[in-house]
Amino acid sequence: MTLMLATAAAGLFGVGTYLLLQRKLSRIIIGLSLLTHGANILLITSSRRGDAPIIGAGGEERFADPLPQALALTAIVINFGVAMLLLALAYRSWILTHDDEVQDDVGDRGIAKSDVVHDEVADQQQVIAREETS
Amino acid sequence: MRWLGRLVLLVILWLLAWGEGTIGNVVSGVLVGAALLVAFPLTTRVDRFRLDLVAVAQLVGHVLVQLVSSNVQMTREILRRRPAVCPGVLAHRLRVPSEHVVTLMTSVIALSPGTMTIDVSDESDTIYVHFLFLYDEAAARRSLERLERLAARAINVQPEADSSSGAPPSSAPAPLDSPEAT
Amino acid sequence: MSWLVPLPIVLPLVGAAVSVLVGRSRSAQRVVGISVLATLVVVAVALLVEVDTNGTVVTEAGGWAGPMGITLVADRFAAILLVVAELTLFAVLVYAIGEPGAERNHVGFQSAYLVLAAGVAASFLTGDLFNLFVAFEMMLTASYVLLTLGGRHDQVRSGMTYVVISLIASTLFVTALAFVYSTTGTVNMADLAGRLEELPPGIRSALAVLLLVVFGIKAAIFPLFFWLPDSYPTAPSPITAVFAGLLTKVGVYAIVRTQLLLFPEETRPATLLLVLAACTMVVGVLGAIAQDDIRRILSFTIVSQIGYMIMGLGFFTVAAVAAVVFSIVHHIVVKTALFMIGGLVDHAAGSSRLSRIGGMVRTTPFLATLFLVSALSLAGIPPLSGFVSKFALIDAGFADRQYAVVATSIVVSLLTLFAMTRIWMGAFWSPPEEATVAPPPPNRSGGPVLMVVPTTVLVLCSLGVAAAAGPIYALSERAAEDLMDRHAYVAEVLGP
Amino acid sequence: MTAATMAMLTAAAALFTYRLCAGPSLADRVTALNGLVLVGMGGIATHAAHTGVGAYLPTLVAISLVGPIGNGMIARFIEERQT
Amino acid sequence: MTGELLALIGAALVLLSAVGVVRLSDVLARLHALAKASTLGILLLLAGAAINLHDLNDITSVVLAGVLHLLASPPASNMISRAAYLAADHDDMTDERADAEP
Amino acid sequence: MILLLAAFAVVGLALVAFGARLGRRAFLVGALPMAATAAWVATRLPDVTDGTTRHESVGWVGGLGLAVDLHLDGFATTMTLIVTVVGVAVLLYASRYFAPDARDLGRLAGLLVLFAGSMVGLVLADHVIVLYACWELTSITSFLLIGNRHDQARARAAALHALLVTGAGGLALLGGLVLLGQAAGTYRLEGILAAAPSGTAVTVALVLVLVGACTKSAQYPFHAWLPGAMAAPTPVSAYLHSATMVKAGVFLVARLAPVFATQAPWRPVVLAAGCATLVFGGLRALRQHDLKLLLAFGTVSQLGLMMVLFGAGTPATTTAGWVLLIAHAAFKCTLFMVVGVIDHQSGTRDIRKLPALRDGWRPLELVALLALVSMAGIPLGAGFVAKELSYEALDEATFLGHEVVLVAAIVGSMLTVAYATRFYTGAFAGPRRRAAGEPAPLPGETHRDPSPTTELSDPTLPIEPVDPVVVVKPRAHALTNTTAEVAVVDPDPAPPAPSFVAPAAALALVGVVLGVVPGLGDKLATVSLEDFRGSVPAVHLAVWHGFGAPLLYSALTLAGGFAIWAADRRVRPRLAWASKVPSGAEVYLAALRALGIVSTRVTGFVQNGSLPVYAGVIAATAAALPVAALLAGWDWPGWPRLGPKREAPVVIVLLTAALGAALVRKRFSAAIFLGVVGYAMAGLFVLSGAPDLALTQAAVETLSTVVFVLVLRNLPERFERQSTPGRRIGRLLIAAGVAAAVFVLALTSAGVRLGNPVSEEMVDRAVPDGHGRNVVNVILVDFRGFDTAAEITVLTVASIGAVALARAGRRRRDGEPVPAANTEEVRRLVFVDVSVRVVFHAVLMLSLWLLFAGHNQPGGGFVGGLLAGSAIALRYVAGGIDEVRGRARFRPWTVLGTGLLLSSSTVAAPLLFGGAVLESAVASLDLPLVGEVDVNSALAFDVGVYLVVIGMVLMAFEAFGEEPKEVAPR
Ligand code: NA
Ligand code: NA
Repeated sequence: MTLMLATAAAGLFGVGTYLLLQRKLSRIIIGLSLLTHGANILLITSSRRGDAPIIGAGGEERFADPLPQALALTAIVINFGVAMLLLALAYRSWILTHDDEVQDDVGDRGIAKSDVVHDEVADQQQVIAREETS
Repeated sequence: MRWLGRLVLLVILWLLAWGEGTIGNVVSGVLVGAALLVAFPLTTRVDRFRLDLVAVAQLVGHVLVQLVSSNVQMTREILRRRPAVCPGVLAHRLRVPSEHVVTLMTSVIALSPGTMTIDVSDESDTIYVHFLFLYDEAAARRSLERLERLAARAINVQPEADSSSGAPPSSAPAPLDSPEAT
Repeated sequence: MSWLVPLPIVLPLVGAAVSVLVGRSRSAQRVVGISVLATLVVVAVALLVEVDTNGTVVTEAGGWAGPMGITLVADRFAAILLVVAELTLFAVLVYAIGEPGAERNHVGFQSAYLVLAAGVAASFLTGDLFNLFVAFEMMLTASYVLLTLGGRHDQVRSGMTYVVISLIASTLFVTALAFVYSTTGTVNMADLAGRLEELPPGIRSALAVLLLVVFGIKAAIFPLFFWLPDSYPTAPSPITAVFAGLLTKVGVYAIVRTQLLLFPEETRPATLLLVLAACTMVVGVLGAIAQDDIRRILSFTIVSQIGYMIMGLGFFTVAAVAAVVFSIVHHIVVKTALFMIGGLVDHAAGSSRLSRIGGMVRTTPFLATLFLVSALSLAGIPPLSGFVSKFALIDAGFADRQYAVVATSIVVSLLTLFAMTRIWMGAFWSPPEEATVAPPPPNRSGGPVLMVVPTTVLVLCSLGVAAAAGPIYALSERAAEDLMDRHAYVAEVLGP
Repeated sequence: MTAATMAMLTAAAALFTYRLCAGPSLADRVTALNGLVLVGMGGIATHAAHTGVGAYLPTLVAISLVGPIGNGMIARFIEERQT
Repeated sequence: MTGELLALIGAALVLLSAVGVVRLSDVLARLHALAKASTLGILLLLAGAAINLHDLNDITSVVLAGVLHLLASPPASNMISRAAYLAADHDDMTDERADAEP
Repeated sequence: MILLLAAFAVVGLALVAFGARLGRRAFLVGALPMAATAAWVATRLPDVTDGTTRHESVGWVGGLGLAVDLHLDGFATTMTLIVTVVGVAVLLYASRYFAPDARDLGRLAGLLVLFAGSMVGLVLADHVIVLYACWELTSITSFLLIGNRHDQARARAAALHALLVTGAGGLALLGGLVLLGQAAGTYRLEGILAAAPSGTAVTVALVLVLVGACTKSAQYPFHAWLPGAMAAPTPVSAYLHSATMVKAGVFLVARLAPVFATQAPWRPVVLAAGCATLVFGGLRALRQHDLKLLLAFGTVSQLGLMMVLFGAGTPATTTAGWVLLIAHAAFKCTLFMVVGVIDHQSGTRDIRKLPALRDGWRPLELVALLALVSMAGIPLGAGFVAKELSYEALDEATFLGHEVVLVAAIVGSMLTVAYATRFYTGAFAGPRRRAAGEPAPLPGETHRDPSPTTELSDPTLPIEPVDPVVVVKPRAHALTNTTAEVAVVDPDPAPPAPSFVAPAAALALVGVVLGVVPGLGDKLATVSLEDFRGSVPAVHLAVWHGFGAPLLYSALTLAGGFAIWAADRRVRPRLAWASKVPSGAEVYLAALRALGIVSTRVTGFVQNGSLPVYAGVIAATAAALPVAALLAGWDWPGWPRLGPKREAPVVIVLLTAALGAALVRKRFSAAIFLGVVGYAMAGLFVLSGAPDLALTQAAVETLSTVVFVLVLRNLPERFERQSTPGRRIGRLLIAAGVAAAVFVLALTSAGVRLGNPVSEEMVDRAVPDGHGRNVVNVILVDFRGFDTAAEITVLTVASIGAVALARAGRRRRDGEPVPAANTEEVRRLVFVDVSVRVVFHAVLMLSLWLLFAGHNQPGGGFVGGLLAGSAIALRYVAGGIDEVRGRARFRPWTVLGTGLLLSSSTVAAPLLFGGAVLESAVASLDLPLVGEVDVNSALAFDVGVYLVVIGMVLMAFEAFGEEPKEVAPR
């Protein structure tokens, strides 16, 4: 890890997070991609960097650690697949709404003003009120 | 036997990629290339051309000269205190319309700084070339004609009897048919 | 018997491939799916028996010994969860096939479902932290697909929330892995158990908390759970059922596994866990009370129940961890069953909103019974399995003198009971709303046979968990002892 | 001399980056992207020649192919937007 | 030495092209400028590298890259120039720095 | 005992499930297990009275100390007999009470049996958790029984009220019992009482247990649920809510009092609650017009007295309580049945509307009178014995405040006499007089019922139809559902059949017998007293206790009681304050309302449905918590070096482009910036010694850009500005926090590397064991091939999902993609077309080279597949989706499936040959001309990867490749 790469990773995370907190799915996708890039930088800098770990090309003692590379590669591939799925969501959203905006959940709307125990309270209020008049 | 030529090219590519001319590589190249050609056969219409090696060499020479001269010109322009360009578009109608000639021409045009293809007519008989320095329109036209000749010879193209591109264009596309200067 | 260990991962993968290839035939796909999962139920049971009698089974993928290669480790904890998971997956698959209109299921449904099964199994069995990430991704990607198959508007909307939040978790996971590798140079969990111990306390705690956050998102603990109630209810009911039952518990599994195995005692974030657990329980159950839709109520109770498990982990005693293991088993079965019942209600009444339905205790008395049993179990009413789970947690908590959080959990269980009675009264007792009188259900059992039978089987399983609570708790206790003994795990995997 | 080569490539990268940010049109940004890819190719080739390590040359081969593909794709859709 | 010189010239051309891309006033002119880098510049850089390399495999790779570049890049640049020309008086050309978020 | 409990469960469940077809006979079937239990207990009586306690135990959860421990001692015997004998009587009564064609009788009978089983289990429990379990089961069955008429909102609400109050108490009880058990080291009741633990935890535990007991036994201030529970059918009320279930709390207090009465919180709590309940219950009973409610409040009052007697815990008060327990069960159940009969025959139970009853009703009147005598504590009723004993015990007691308790008991008993008289005159004497020409309504009426003549035909209703004055909730079904069944009060009701009266008469006789020859109970009373207390002097129950203070108090009670009744007209209005004393009901309702408000507010606040908020909270948490943990024990490793200069330009380009992607307002521009970031990443990988990563990154980036652009071309060109400055600042703060956290964690973790990475072994073994020189590729396809197998599965599923989503609603029945109907010809550019044809095979050739060469140099299946995917992209560029579909001979699904099958089979196959999963095999072939060739099974795996990636790219074009004009919006 070098200061420069730590900065790069932090910067990618920062910008990625900024984009992630927006409402347009395309921006969110870009944000996630940036986050992934940041994470990959962290991965490849998590161990020794050096020459390409290909045996026979010489300099085995200066090899870069191959394992984080393999891990990062796997992560890249997985993110590629998932990004495609996210894009499909954006595409579908466009077909349905002509936008890729992430809408708020309708089920959560108005919960704060709803009266959930109305029935229970009202009915029992009635019973007690009857008792009073008896 | 078109596919044989293609196979040879593919095997050469294979050997270039492996970087070793071993028998194993040749054999595997032939196998892989053949498999590819079987899996994705060539289509009949467009892949009909023959390379004329001498003409190819002439074309390459022309391209190299063009490359150097246009690079020099471009460099001069870029480094001038106030870059002064004289852009314009020329429509060039091919003598012998052919998709391959068009492709080759546009590629060469693309490779030389100062020229670029803006469009090709649907019938593949007219190309529209954007010149950055269109000081001399006649010279520009001449160079395009020369390029067409060299290209046509290099791939030894025959006018295609069955192709729609053989017919002369009914009308030139409207917006791009004349040189324009800014 | 070590060849049994990879089967729950590999078989569904082969099945998924075959399923993709035979995509033209729904019935062929179903045969593949059913036979793979049926086999896996047997395999999982065999594995559990093997593990419980002869101890942890370790196998090395590719024959490469850990810590270099990926090891698959079936200990009691993993094997128990595997059995429950495969059983649930199997039951839900039957339910999904029995759902009317299942023949219109997308060609990708069965493949994605099998991949989900593989991902869940791999999450339980892997002994490698990076492989756990990959397993999670398998499971999650499949879940994204299953959640959005059909592409309805609400599915897309909730799919966005679900996928984006999950991807944040995945990215955090990779980040955590980078830090872990950076500090220790290994990703094998057994190896990590030894190496993390030597780290300076600051970075070690940071890693522990980071992993807690990563899995906490999946497990849906406060304040990381908000995505769950927005996304689960929109999926088709079988999908919701399997998500509700399994996926969060995979997160809990990962929390339990990583916190107990990877980190030494002095690193364990006990107080943090207890605070989060209390908040999770309370906010979750309040959310459940505030809802009108059965699936949303049930979704919030998932969150609330996760709080119980996290609380148990926060005690960090053998008894508490045993209680957590038992709770997970109980909760997977009951929650899946409840969501399946919710689907049946939806199917029979034409809606899952309490304000629109009613009177089902008469129209579908069998369904009412199934619901009542499951709901009371969830609320921890004795002698159902939920009670054993609740009692075990309370017992362990009081023994650990954690009175405040245990008291909270007791109050929450009352509120859970209230939330369940709201469903009972709204859907089953109250007269149906005239405006939305649904067509009478096809039969008294409340739905298509292939939907009702697996639901009933799961409810019976939950009763079985209660009846066999003794042996199951004893097993959980043995599993908890394994879990608390980090060095035994390390010795099993890496050799003494 | 390799250092000078690399320095010039770096300077070119800086200028292309400027154009990338400045735009103003999409075509300008694509041009800049193209330029950056070319700088990268040159950098890889020079680096390989300097160190004698050929490990990155397959990357070079791949970029020489896929770079233009990406550009072409973007160009196609810039154009599609106009019609 | 030859190789390094060729590479240096190539790099210089790439730099010049970059200067052009920055300095020239309209998009088509900038595209012309880029062609410098994408042809002679990169070819010289590759040639320089090929001369300096010793392993046959590596040399063939560099050659391969050059050939592929010559094959693939012209159609792509043609498409870009076509798009740029067609877009020239479209609002894609408007400066969007003006409305970028601060 | 366990067998009997099982019988209850089996019969109960069977009746619930199948009892419907039995009709009223279901109740008779239900009486069987009760009768059997009663008979069995009766046979055990000699043993019990000899002091033998029978124990039974079945293990349940050994690890938690849970077992079904039962014992049959004196008190358990007493309670079991009460529960079963009363139960048989109630079920016999019920079999006549309900109409033969009434609905749900099987369910009702089954629930009653289940309740009885729970209650028997409760009283037999020798394990506090078993006791708790049965306790909760009685709450649940009570809930279901109160809500029997669930069409009515009031019944539901009353059921819920009862459930929540008793459930809350139950949970308090559970907490208390666990604390108690842990303090005692056992959950066995006997063990706990033997250990007699003490301490703070036990004090808390006792308070909790008492709270539980008070809720169940309807003690002030938790009593309000009990009158509401009268919504249950009268037999249910008679059984659960007077004779048995409500005694559970008293029973528990009785069980624990011998040991814990002397501990600090016990007596103050119990006696205060009991006295308050005793007096207020009586006052409220006096004001009721509904006979059933009158009895209900009477029950509350009597439960208060029992609570006092048992809670005081002295042998004498306990004995008094024991007698009262039995007497109350007998007389209160009898009276409920009487009310039920009246209600059933006449259609009302309102004192003001009851018609005069003819002579045929005399037997019922006699039965009621016998029970009332007992209730009022008139000599020769069992209640008299109990009252005498109570007065005597309280008078002689020595605990603090016993005088106050005695006064409360006397006052409460006066009220009992008064409301007993009110019952008699209201039900029998009053109507007769009224019929004789005194129709004037009772004074002090505040009743505003506009339709006094109507009454619901359903005899189970405690109160009149909905009063419009108090209707709070105008929900449709609450009103409409019941109007069909309105009936008029029968002015001359037919007398009940003898069989209908018989069960009540039998119970009344029990009271008479106990009242006349109380000595019959001596032995059982003695052994009951000895439970947990050790031996006590034998108890002698008698009617005549000689002259003394108790007799005086009794006389005072009767005189005062009749006086109160006589002064009814003047006293009653003045007692109105009693019903205005805040009771638990208001608290319950307020709590429920508060719960509703809190739940909706909290949920509305945290669960606001907005993804950016969720993501922001998660990001902030993920940044803050680990850093906080880090700082708690921070060990700053020092600043690392800046890094090699050559990295600087790449990093600068990277960050600039990232910023550009964030700031730019056009989607396409953002995609281009993102592409630059990706290529810069590839550059970083080159500089980090990661050629495979660089190669992959470059290829992935290109294809990502292609797919991104394919989707973006549909979307609006620009992002509209929509966020407020506040939100933007919030985003910036979170983003900065995340960046800072990553920075700090990255530097800290980089500074503390321990030991050598495991990858050293990988480098060493790549060639000899992995048969490849490219270590990264060997890791991917061999050492960690398991990851890769999973990874391509992810790709497969993701592409399936993408196609499913993008083409949703455009599928044929079999789900195969269909070409869109209005496919528009893509304009072909000849130079692109020809170039692509020339290059296509070359690209595929190269992709295969990367695939095959990958094991020894950068490359591999994934990159190869991506390159082949680029060839597909080329075709797309040339001719659109039709070009891709037309020339690819293989369906995307097939390619995908084949690839996945190949890979997963390579993973699985070694298992068939006894190897480890994924174990690779290498075969050396000696081919002519070519020489020796190593064939590695890992290659097959890599080919699978290659195919999956190609399939995925094909799927991507399948998903997004159609021209936008083809896609119909909405
Ligand atoms: Na050019
Ligand atoms: Na309802």
